[in-house]
Amino acid sequence: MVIKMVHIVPEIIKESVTNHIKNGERTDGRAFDEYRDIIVEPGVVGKAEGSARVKIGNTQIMIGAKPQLGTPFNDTPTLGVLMTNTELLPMAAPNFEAGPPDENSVELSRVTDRCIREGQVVDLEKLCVVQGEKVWMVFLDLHVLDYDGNLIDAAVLGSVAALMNTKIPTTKLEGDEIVLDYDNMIPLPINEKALMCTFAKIGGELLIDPSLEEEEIMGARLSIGMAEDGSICAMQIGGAESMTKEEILKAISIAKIKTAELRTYLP
Amino acid sequence: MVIKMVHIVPEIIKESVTNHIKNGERTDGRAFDEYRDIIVEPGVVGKAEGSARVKIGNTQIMIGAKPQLGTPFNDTPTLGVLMTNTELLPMAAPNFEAGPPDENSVELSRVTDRCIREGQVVDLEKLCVVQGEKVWMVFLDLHVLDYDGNLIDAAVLGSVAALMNTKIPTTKLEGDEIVLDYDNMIPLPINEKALMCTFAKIGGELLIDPSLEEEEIMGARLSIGMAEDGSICAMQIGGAESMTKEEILKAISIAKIKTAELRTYLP
Amino acid sequence: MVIKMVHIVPEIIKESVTNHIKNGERTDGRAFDEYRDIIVEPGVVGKAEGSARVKIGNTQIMIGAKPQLGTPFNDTPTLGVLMTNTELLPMAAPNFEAGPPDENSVELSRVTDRCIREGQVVDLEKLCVVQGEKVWMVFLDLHVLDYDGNLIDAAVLGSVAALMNTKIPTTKLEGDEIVLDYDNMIPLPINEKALMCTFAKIGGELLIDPSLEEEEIMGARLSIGMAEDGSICAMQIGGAESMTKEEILKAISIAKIKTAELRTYLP
Amino acid sequence: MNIIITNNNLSTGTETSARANNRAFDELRNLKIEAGVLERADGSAYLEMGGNKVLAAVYGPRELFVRRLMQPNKAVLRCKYNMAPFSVDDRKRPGPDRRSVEISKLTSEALTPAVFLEKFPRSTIDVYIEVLEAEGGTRCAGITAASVALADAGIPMKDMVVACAAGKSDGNVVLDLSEIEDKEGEADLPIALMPRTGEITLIQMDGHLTEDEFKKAMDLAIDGRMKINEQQKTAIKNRYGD
Amino acid sequence: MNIIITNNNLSTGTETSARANNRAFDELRNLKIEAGVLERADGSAYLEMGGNKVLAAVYGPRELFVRRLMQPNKAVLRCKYNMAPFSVDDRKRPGPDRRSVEISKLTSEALTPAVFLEKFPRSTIDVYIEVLEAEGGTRCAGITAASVALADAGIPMKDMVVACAAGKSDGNVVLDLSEIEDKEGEADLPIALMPRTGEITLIQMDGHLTEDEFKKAMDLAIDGRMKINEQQKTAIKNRYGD
Amino acid sequence: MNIIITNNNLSTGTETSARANNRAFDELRNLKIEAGVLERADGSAYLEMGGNKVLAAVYGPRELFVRRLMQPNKAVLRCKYNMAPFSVDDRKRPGPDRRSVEISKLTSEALTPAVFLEKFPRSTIDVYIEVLEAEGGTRCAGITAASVALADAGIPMKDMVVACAAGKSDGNVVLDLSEIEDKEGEADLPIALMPRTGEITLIQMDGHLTEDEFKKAMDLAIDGRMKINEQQKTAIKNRYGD
Repeated sequence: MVIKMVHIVPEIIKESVTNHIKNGERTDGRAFDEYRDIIVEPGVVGKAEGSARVKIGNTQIMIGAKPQLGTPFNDTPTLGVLMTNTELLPMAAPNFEAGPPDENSVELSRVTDRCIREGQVVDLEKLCVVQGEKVWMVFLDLHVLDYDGNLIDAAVLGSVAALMNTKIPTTKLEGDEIVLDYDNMIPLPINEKALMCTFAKIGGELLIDPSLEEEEIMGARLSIGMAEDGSICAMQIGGAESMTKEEILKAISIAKIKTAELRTYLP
Repeated sequence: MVIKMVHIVPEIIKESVTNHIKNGERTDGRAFDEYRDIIVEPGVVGKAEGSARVKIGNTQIMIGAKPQLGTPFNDTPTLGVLMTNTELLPMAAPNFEAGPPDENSVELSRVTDRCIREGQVVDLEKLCVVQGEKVWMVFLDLHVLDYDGNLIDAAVLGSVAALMNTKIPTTKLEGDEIVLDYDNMIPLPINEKALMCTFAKIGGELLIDPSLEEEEIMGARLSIGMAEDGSICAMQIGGAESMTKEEILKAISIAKIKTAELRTYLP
Repeated sequence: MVIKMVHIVPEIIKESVTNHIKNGERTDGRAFDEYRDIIVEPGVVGKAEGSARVKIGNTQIMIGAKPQLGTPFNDTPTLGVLMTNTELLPMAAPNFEAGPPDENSVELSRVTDRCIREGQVVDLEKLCVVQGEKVWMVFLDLHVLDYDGNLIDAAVLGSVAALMNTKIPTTKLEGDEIVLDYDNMIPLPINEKALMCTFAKIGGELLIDPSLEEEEIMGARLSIGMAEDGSICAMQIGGAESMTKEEILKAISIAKIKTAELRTYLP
Repeated sequence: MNIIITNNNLSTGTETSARANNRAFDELRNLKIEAGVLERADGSAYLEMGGNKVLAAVYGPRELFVRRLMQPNKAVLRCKYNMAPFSVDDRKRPGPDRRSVEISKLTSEALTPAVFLEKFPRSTIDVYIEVLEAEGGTRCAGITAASVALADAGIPMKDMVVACAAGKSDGNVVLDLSEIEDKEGEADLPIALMPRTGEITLIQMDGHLTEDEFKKAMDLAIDGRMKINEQQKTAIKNRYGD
Repeated sequence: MNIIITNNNLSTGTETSARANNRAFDELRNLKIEAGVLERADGSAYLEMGGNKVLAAVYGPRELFVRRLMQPNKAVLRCKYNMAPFSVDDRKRPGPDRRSVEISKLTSEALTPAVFLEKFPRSTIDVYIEVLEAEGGTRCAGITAASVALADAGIPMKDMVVACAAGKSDGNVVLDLSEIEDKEGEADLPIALMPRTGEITLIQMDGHLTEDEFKKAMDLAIDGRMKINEQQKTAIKNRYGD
Repeated sequence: MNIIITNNNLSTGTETSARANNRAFDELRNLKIEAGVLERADGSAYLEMGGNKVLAAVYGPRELFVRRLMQPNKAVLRCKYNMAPFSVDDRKRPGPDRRSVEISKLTSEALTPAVFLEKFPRSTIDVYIEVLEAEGGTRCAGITAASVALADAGIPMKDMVVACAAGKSDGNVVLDLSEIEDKEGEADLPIALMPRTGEITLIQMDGHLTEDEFKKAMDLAIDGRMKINEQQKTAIKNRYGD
């Protein structure tokens, strides 16, 4: 995916949206700490061992999980592997173009991957089959279908839903042979439901779940990944402006409430 | 290969050529069902185990076949493998550019490959050495040197000639060893001589073997692959216009005669 | 690396520099057979098993050598392997761009590689661990940091320095096992210190060690690789003009003296 | 280390002798089309046909930035057909392969005759097809869906384009081959046509058919077109009302 | 054929319980910065921090040839972060990977708030960071060095940008994690900020921190900024005199 | 599973002590050149030298679309040297590799001094060389053929360019090394020159030669140039008559 042309927002629109926000109003009428409508549909793709479709407002991502046996990394011989890939499809926005992942899709993949890995969503130790030789690798493919802002929260929410929905065959070691019993599929071992909550800073205010219109004028973006106990497992700032320490601490306290709320959409 | 610039044919030339054809005349004086001069020269490259140079009019392709031992595909463990690759060389036309295969060369490779594979030109079962482990893979490389229209018919004709010309070493299994006897080379096992005949639709008429001039103004292109018994093994439509059922059936009956004619150029 | 824009030197500057040279003067005051200041610093990167930083005038290259066990080439089963790669970094010049190696960096890699390989700088036979199966491969990475002309001489000089500085573990064969003893590191076996001396032809004169200013106006470039006994191991002409036989023979006799001089900068 | 797979649910070759679900030889699989399923795209459609799930989106007519593709007297219609990595049993590596490059070219040629491109000189109409789940016949499913997405985008067309494969499976000439029928069958013949006139905009074949079998297969596809076209029209009607 | 490695010099995990060289929890590793080390670049800086060796170079403001990136009212600040193949224990394949693509983006965003880009509409400022040797914290080292290179190039800035990681290692919240502390530690929190105002231009985290630990780590990084900034200023002073 | 190859026809190293076919040390292999062998190209030539089969084609002078390569006061001469996958014993993967990139650059530099490029400012002359079969010395064969193709295209030239390798094989300095002499020999010295003046436009060397041996090899190549040039002229004469 290559972004074809920087979308330049006219100054007059930028000012008008910013002024609304300074007056406490978002153009779509939401409160600053209010998500758009959320839909999570697990199990939508029959050929994927795990899948989910997630919508936050008009943003829509399809996520598929495909486990396969592979070799563990040298420095983690007893752990399964999670591989995250994102396609910002050219159908998702008029300025997305087909091509290899650009910096935006790479960042989305890596932020999602970190939140899920550091949040220990999947118990990777249980995915080890033969130490140093064979482990389950789970390929998580994020297919972005419709882009209307806040891809990060949708990506993480949908990924966790897809992983919760994923099944692998019962795997046994018999002598020198690995027996994969596809007649007895078991769910992936899920430890934790770490999720992310994203803030946009516009006109000095912090809003959660920015729409595309808001993203295009936001100064900075802050995404916070949280485990169920409210501890922090990932964080990522983005955008051309800075944030203060106080803003970050405020965002953390809001994220605690909102990730818990997001978690209710999981099955 | 990347086509550098769409060649736009002036409307006036387009009209003039079309009018000629409506009057039953081609600019080079051929009948509608007449091929240009055809030359097939097998064995032109000493280092290739099989090769042929084919000319249809000024269109010229050099084809090399190189067999090597490899692993069969998972779903066909007892079959040898045919791999077809096309290079539309920048020397072949002023608007071809060096680069990875574009959609035109990919289509040419795939159409050629399908005609030869589905027409069962090579007896792939005889290319199996050890089931599921080692089979002969034949790399067929199409090197397009001069482009004056109708690459498909030339590609298939030359490929069949090159395969008929290909030799592999006698291959024996002795215990746990594969013995390749290069002192006793044998021809590839050839089953069938499936060939293709291509039609251009211009001004409502069907012409075979379109020249470049005709290709540039044709509305639709239809290629029909036929086995020696007149059965159909491949078909491919191309171009920006449509064809009727009647035109397709008429083309099939002409192709039956013309592929038999083409077959006489094979050694 | 892709060169973004051909740097066009104004005719007036070209003429002025050329006239100076015709009068026996270089713009930086050097004699025609005089190198700029040379600095060779071996061992500058702790994580590389061998390294060197080389400066010739303002041209600056960092070279790292990393040995690893690998498979020998089919046609040289008893020889270790040397792999040379060059990055013309975008920081090195305003018209260098990030990207895969272009023809200039490929040529630099290949000339350096040939001089070192044909000059038999490293005793590749001693890098064989198990014939046909395991040999030491040395990856030589040339990181061009600052480009002010004459990359070839700097690249070869720095590469030889880095190789002389390279250590590999003592390698023993015990039964079916290869034991790598990192507690006893030994230097790479060095046979020879082959170096290169490069000439620019400007206004009919031959100058050694051309600066960037001189390279931009030179007609032809000649690089001569020489072993310690004055025999020739590599040669490469470049540029848009020709040279005479007499010029080449004269350059060889100068190169004999100057490569000996360069050799004194090696540790 | 060997890997042993036990799986009693795998379908075996013998089961294909009758069509799955007792389908008649000229019967289509279940077909469902919905128009206007995406927000950003100018037009879009979602299609299920048997186990296939396909999404099509259209952008344009819009400015064409690639000058070398520009046509002075009409728009170009470009198509990208892509399979999601999770749409097939063994994960597909992302990005185009030779198969998808060829299908993209053919799809664009299959749709082109139906669109009034000459109304939009120097511009482009971009069609994107995403296969979300594949079960035999995705190129036809993509063309059928793309045609609805073009209509949803308000692109002026002579007719919609309908696509369906006929073929030969287990000795019989049948319509709309499923994945297993395609894989184990003797011939596959995808056809795209404009239902009103019956003009054919795509035909491909691989396998082995006599001239008579070919005619029969072609007729099956031609006769099946109206049912598919009904669903296309319904999808547009449901989106915009009558 | 097995390969056995004997190496008594390898550090073991148990050695991390105390910080190497008895560093205090809020103590930076040795830091050395030199400005103006390259001839061709408009500005440059070389930085050593612990075992890290990083080179930064700046070209610009200059004409931007990629029209689709152009901003009508300001310059764009582009960054390429790259690791030399010989900078790490196992040779890194040349060219960008996903990690370096992400770090390049973040570095450009970390530097952008400090630069008066609006002074140079339609142009570009290009920052190149080369990691010559890596020992934990190279993204922060690169940002700190790049800031000096921008100053050396005479680019007008509100403030320099200083970067440093805090984190949790062996149960303790500490400043400026070394490679081994990062690898075996519980959390890594790289932060970039403008020292004068304390505004944060980059924050990333991975690992596991309670809210309190997070606050403590963030404060460590904020408090450590001045020491780094002193070195930056010294580098510029040494280059140009007072 | 081991693979055993039996092949009594393989040449062995000891056979090189005498040159194949009793060639004298200063004797060229069989050489055959034909001009005007392609229809579309502006100029073309086919050359056989020993077992080498090489095709060269020229397009231009024509418009140069890559603005960054454009020269305001002359044409650029670009060259692409390529080996067909079937031209060598082990199939070569299609597309450029480092060897062909270097040879392309050198070939373009070897031809450039002979062409009156200043007659065609801002344009390009494109030379394409295809090695159809390789048997030692393809870069020289390509240059010799390309020169005929340039003449066939009517490009104004000072002189043709002739190329041939000398070298050292089995202890002797010899002209025009065959594949086996090159592979098992001690040195290879490809030279391109303009026959009229003897000016050298390409020289490369690898191997090991004393200064005296180098001189001898260079003289062999220089002396051999006229025979090759005769063939070039004959090819053009045969094409266009006297």
